[in-house]
Amino acid sequence: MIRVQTDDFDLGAELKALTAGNHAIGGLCSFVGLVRDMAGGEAIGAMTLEHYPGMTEKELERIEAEAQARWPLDATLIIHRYGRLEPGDQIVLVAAASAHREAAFEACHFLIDFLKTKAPFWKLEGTPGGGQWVDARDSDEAATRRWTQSSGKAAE
Amino acid sequence: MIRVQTDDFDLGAELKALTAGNHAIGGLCSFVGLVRDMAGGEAIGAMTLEHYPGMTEKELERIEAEAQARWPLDATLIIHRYGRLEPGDQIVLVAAASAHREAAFEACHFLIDFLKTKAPFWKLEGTPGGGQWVDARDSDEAATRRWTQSSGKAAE
Amino acid sequence: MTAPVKLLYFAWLREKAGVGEEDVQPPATVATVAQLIDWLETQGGGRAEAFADRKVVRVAVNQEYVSLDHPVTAGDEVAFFPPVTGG
Amino acid sequence: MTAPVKLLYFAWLREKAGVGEEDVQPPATVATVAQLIDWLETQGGGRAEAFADRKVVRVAVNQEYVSLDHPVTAGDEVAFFPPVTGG
Repeated sequence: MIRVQTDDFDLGAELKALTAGNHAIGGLCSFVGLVRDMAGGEAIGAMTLEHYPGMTEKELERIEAEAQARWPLDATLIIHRYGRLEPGDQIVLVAAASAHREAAFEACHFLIDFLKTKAPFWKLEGTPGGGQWVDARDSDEAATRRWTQSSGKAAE
Repeated sequence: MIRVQTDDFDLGAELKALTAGNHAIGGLCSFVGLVRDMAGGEAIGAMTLEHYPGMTEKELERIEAEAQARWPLDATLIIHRYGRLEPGDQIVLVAAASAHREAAFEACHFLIDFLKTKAPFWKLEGTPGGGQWVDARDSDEAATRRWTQSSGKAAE
Repeated sequence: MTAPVKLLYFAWLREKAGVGEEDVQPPATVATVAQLIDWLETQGGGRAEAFADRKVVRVAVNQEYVSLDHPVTAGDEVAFFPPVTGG
Repeated sequence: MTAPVKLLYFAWLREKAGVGEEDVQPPATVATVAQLIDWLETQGGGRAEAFADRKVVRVAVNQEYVSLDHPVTAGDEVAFFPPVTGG
């Protein structure tokens, strides 16, 4: 399931709902991204997340479908917020549930890595000097590439 | 923080508490292990988790300290239950929060992999044929070994 | 082309171009994304500045990532944006 | 030895040995974990059966994992158990 919204989400309720009633699930891995108050040594006030309505949902659905195709998963969830967010606010939640823990971990990791380089969101950080568009990081590209160089993570 | 208890835990409240008030945290990765109703094709009723009081706490603290030494973490949590558990029940929660998502993911993965082969817990599964002690899995040993062969995960 | 091409600009590309969304009628010689950008650079505003470094411009046609040699036809939705930074 | 050695058995080792916890006074010739097990196998109950396959017996002395050649001294807490299966 994917959701794109301005509202905050209830982490505990979302995770509970993901596994509720399915006793085939042995492991649930989740990742929450939060707004930091510092970036590159500079203090950050509020942040604004812009996105591309329509394409965002398509990309998130594609990423989720790809994870479902790669690993034996019982449930997956992607929630991404947009609009104005304050330090400490939740930005994104990705989660994967499976009979087996490795599948849950790898799929969850895959979901956030792909989301980071494929989903059309852009962060505008409010710094003392004014709004600053966040630059994409090479490390995010590298994190995505490792999933495309082999069927899983090579060393595992 | 580590906790060993018979009581269930509130996943959402535990995760919230882990990041509350710390705006340096950019990512929170967590893993929950749940009781499955099937194992090796056989239906499972309730399960009983036995542990070694005293050594369990020492091992969990050691594993947590090792994760803190390896990655720049703002918070970590291990909760492990023992006693009688039903299918769908939460068994274990491990979580790691960091400024950076890779550190959170790797530390969380490390915590559960090490816990699986180091923490003195034993599962007795209730099957139609009676109680059956769960066998250790080679794949768990392999998962632990990969963290000891290099400082991180080699392919990343 | 008959129907217009719908353009969308996001993040700093929107700010530099000075426009978030516009319908354009490029000349018939415009057949690819690269040719569309060439033509847009002649259309004033901040468009030339927005496209100055094409290496950092990502393009989606009809909400799918494409490369600069991808065809553009009447009725398409073409979006320009910097590398994404969500998550 | 003067003080007893405290033994703990867990999971199927406890069931096979037929005892969960006991204080023992091994002879002075018992200096290592392996020698302690050798001696326990002569002490009746299900102990010999519990230790039949030593490859699957894990040992902790004073709550730290040790190998079979680790020393055992008076007052130690020695625990025997199968490979762990929590998580």
